[in-house]
Amino acid sequence: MDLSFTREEEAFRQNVRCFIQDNLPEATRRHMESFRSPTRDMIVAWSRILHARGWGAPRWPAEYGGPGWGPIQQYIFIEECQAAPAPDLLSFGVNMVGPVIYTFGSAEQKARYLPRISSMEDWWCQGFSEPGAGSDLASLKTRAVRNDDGWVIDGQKTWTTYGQYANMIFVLARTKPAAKKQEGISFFLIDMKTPGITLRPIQTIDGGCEVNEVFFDNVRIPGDALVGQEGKGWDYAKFLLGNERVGIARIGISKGRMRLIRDAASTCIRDGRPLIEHARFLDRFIGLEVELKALELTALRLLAAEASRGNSGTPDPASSVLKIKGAEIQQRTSELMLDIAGTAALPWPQGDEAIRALAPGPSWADAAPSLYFNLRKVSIYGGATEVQKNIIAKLILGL
Amino acid sequence: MDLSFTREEEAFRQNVRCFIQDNLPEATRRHMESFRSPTRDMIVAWSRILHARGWGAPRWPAEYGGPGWGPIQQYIFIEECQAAPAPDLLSFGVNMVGPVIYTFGSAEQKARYLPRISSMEDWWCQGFSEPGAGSDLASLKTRAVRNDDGWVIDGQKTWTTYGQYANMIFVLARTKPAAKKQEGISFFLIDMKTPGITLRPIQTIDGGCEVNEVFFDNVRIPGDALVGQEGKGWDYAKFLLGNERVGIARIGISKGRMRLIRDAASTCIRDGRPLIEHARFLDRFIGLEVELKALELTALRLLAAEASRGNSGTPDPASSVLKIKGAEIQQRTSELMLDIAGTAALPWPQGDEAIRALAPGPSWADAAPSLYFNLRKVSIYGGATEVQKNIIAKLILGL
Amino acid sequence: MNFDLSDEQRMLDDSLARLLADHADFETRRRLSSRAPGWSPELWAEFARLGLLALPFDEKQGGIGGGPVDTMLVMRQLGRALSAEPFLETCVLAPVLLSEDGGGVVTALRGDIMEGRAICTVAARQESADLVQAASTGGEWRLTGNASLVPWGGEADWLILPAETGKGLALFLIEGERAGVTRRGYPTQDGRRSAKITFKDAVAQRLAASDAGGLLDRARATALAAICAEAVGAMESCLEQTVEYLRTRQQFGTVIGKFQALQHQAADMVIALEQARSMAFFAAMNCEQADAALRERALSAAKVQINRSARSIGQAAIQLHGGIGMTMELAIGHYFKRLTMIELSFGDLDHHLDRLAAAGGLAA
Amino acid sequence: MNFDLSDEQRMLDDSLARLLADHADFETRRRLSSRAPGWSPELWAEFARLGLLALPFDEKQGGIGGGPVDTMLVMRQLGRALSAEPFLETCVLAPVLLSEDGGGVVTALRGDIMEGRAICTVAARQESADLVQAASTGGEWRLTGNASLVPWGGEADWLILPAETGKGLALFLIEGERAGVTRRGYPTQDGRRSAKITFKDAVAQRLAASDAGGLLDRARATALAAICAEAVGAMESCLEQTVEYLRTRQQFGTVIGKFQALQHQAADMVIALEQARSMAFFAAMNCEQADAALRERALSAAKVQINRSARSIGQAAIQLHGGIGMTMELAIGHYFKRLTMIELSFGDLDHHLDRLAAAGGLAA
Repeated sequence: MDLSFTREEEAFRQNVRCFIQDNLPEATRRHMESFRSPTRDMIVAWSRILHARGWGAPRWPAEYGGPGWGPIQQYIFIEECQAAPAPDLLSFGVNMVGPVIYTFGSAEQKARYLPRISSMEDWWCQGFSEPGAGSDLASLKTRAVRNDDGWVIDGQKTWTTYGQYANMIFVLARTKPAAKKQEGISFFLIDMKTPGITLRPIQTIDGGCEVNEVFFDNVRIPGDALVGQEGKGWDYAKFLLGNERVGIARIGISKGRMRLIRDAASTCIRDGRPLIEHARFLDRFIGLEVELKALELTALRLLAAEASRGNSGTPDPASSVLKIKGAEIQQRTSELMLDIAGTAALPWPQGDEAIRALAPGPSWADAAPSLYFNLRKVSIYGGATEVQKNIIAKLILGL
Repeated sequence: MDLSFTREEEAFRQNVRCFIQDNLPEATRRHMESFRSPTRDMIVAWSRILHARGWGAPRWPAEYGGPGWGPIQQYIFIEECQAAPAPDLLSFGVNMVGPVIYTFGSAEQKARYLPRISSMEDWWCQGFSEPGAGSDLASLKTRAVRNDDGWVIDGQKTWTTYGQYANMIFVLARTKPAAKKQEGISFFLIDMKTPGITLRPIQTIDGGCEVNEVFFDNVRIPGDALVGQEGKGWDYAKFLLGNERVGIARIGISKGRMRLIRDAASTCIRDGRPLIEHARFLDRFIGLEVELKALELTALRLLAAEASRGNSGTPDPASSVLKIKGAEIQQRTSELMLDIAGTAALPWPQGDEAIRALAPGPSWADAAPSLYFNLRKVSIYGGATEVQKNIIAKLILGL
Repeated sequence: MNFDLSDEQRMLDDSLARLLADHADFETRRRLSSRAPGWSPELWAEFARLGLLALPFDEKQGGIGGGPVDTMLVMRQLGRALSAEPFLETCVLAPVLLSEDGGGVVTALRGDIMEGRAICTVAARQESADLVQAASTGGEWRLTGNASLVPWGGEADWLILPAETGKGLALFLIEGERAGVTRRGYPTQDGRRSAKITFKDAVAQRLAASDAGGLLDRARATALAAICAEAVGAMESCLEQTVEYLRTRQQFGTVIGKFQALQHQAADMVIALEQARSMAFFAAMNCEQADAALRERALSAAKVQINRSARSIGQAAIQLHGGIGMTMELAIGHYFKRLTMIELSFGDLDHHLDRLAAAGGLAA
Repeated sequence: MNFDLSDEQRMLDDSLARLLADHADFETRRRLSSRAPGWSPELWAEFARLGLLALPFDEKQGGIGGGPVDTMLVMRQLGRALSAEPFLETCVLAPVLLSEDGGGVVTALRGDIMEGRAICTVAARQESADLVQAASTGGEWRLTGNASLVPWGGEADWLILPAETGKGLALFLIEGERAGVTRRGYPTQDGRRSAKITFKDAVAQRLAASDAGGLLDRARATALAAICAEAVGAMESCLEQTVEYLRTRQQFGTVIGKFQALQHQAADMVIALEQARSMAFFAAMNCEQADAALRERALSAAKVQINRSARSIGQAAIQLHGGIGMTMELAIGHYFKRLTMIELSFGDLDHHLDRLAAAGGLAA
């Protein structure tokens, strides 16, 4: 047992940090530091910079164009990117559909899609949830009916993040209507420009339009849009979601945000003293620092266990702990920010700099409530906290 | 709507307060102020003092020997007693079996038992829970079989508080074994000296032996030990438990304890300043004060509603709110005390004054962990917090 | 002590509830909030017809002479309906600040308010950066300075604000469209509007007030109690919407309200609501308390509880709704946002905990 | 970074687990705790045979030279078994305090400890009221003063304590039965024993230590990491006992582990345990850190997490057991009590939050 990073790991971290420092566009960094979501262009530009360096798909094996890193290196890389703070790579491509394609896809699918994912030529989005199938994903109703040369898709998906930017979507659809819930579901790769696909943006309570409804009306897709075997889609989806659970804790982002919060609370003066020196605030800040440090080590323990036993393909149910706690910590960071902003959080400029200038408080004050509202989602998506607790009770405790 | 106490209510409070001040034995008050449970003798002596004043059964109607107070007066009286702090009247008599007897009992039972309850000649204890019937009380197994001139009881009860002091016990027993769960249960009044009744004390984690197991082995009791109708015991028990739920919040006790905590924290010096001036402690103290004030008003609202619509006999499900929050606040007061005591809480003198003198810290330091351990029970007994939440979900929210 | 409503109060409560049900459904509300003024002048006219706008004014001044309990009833209903009408400013804050002035302008304004012809807002923030200077020249008072975050500051007909005269604080009344007044309105996070107002030698009328600071504190106390009641109304509605959702939403082959873990979260919402409701009563009981120290302590305690309950109920409501609760299409998110902004209004949690700590606690 | 055990560590862990399963069942433990010494000399002898008692001593001094990870493994197992054997004092604190002394008495004592012949405790409380005075006369050091709350102070063969020499703090070693030493032992809340010790001109040996205060801090740091591991072991056992109870206890016609609200409480215990486990690793990683400021910050962070997890897990374990969890007859309550006393040991939550606050936070 060696509980510190090795010299090699530290050198790797330094290497990554330097690269980010030298290559992350300054405007992107500043934008991210004011607690705002990256724009489409920022994500694309940064992904291509990483891709040019060979880091466009940090978790992928070398044979598919990844750097061939182990879990600890992957973790360090992501942590450094998030702490910078740089935009995340588009998860739907590199972390979700990518591993599904290289694990279960055909040779032709691998050759066609994987390079375009790591180079960010394709923007992928997700077609899993439906209005009646959220936590209970297996009750999805979208149908795929076989015809002569392929499939016809009908149905409705929702919560499709960044659907408005995407040219590709991966979709779960029912190919055997009579089968039991989890059975008869298949996994498809679909071009968003196929006739019959329409998008409706959903405005969320933070004011953003990140998510969309996607409607499939008699959408004809070719036969090779199917991944792996017909009827095995549920297994692939579980594999995909399990893969994402360590990353979904967003530990690096929370670490970066804590640093920004410390800075903000050091310059925010309340009753003649910086807020960071107020006992109540400092206690809350420290409490969160401790939880976050603990969570980071929990993640590392999980990764190390994975590294020493090899990735089994099925997610460790302990990753549910990361998902729950990671969500809680993200939400609590946004509550701290809301408290720093105080009444300056009231205005809602919606991007209008002139209005922002009218409001008292720091320039990011309006981003605080937006983030607070937006982050309510993290205990809902990717398996709600309640669903994760069910998993822990069932798979870890055997209840 | 008049949200303050009337002049009459304030005068009543003053009257009660003066009586307690003049009559509560000083040694009892001091004992209670060091966070210890009252002894048997303290309870009996104080009950008789109140009884001599006509206040031995404060919630009873005048016709049964009560003072005939309305709910607000009852509340004020109990609050003043608990804040003194005086020992509580023995709930099993005056608040539990007493109302069952005067509501459902025969004329003869009323005449025989009620005077002896309010005068504390009889010490009553409760025979409800069984090893296999805790939260699920309706699954109790103790049997009562009719014989020529009465009943024969066999079975086992547990968690019988103060059973060692009691000469009377009220018991739920199954009189129709074949009936559905809640049916076929009857309510009995039994003399503890009846042959076949044995007691085994249970030591609890605070070191005390407040509770007991009670074994019934072929216990022959007379026919008039049955209260009301055979098979209606479950209804009487619900009536009894519902009656107790407002009192079970122990608001007066928590108020008195908060006063003692303030005193203790004002004399306890940490890092050169009284603990009460430390921001973290003060925040926690204030947070609890606010919750307690809110709970007090919640209780008063409930009582006022009861006063204006008349007691329906069935408990307001909102009393579950009082039970849950009252338990939480009691537990949190004991956590505050534990924190004041610090390491001085380590010794366990078990009443040995010589050992107590060896330990650092205030004389009540060892009572702090005992109280903390002991009060874990308040979210378990009288319908555990989980059961109360079920009640709220079902009866208030209709879920 | 009794918590029963009088017949008049019950009637007021019922009429207002009906009125809001008819005129302030969620879709109407959403449409209104998308552009200035952000509220419904038609509904405001109905308020006037109902006598609501005369409620808080003294009978001597032609009002109905309602007390804190009446205000509590009204604000709770407004909270339930997510009403954005500027009742708090025009009919809770302003009446107190105008109460000691019997002059012609003020008497006329009172009449206009009661009849629904005038909206009056108040710049009552306590931040020193916002203190406006008042100078008296030739018998006229002129204001110079900035007031930020003035609710409905861009839309109100009248504005009351404290200003520094050089001889202490005084209260001033000024029309919104007065020369020297520049108003820049903008939307707020809860779908309402606020404004930054700049005064440059703007002629204003000084209000009669024996103790302007004290009067301002009393007005803030009354408003604080009122906003606590609004919060309770909003929380009630959150709970009702959530329970309705739990009763109807199907997942895993059953309505999700059958899942015990969700039932218990809903039960926690009930508890938080009951505690908040009690403290809204406590605020109403104490907001006209003459002893300022007792009053402020009680109101801070109330706001602490309201804020804690609002946060936990708002968060739980969204969580129990799941993704759909995150959308602007459903009312629940708007309630959550309003509750969050109420948390920040009239002193946030830190402010009130600090005040209680400085006083040594609630019972000190 | 890797979390794998070496073969030796795995063997140690397994052997100790087996030993404790054989010798330290709950009934034995309860019987032992009812009277002095409060632990099992037989089990202690087994510890010696297993090499456990030599583990933390330097190889140069005849020990095995185990590090913080080894200590963590041992303490976790002791925590799981609710072991009351004085390992923390004799084999974690004492070895550090004795480490710089190569004299005959100390060398002999080390040997005695390693072979299970001597129990050595340490009076390491930081409270100033407990500071003993040391005076040197005729080449002899004599101690006068009180030490309170000395774990196993009434039973240990040897005692190490800091004392004030007039020229700064020094460390002293003294036999328990020495003239001038009065020891009054008593039980503690967690079924162990502690003592108040009075020194009156008691002859003691000064321990070689280049920096007694620094050495004491290092010893405390090592012990703090060790007690974090003990807490993790106790929490693991709490969770296991609770899950077992949930799986077997029947109420309402089913095992109560089928109730989702209870499942979710158990899941919360898992989360709290994983967080605590991580911070016990963190403590072990940092307890020998040379930079004292970094070390103390890391250890305080660890203890904060351990305390919070211990409290929530302990309380949940009792709640989920219901009434039966309140009784001395079941093990669970004893674990809860032990966890509560661990919370208070080596600095309570306030102490460590204060220390972190003074340092400006964990990452400052």
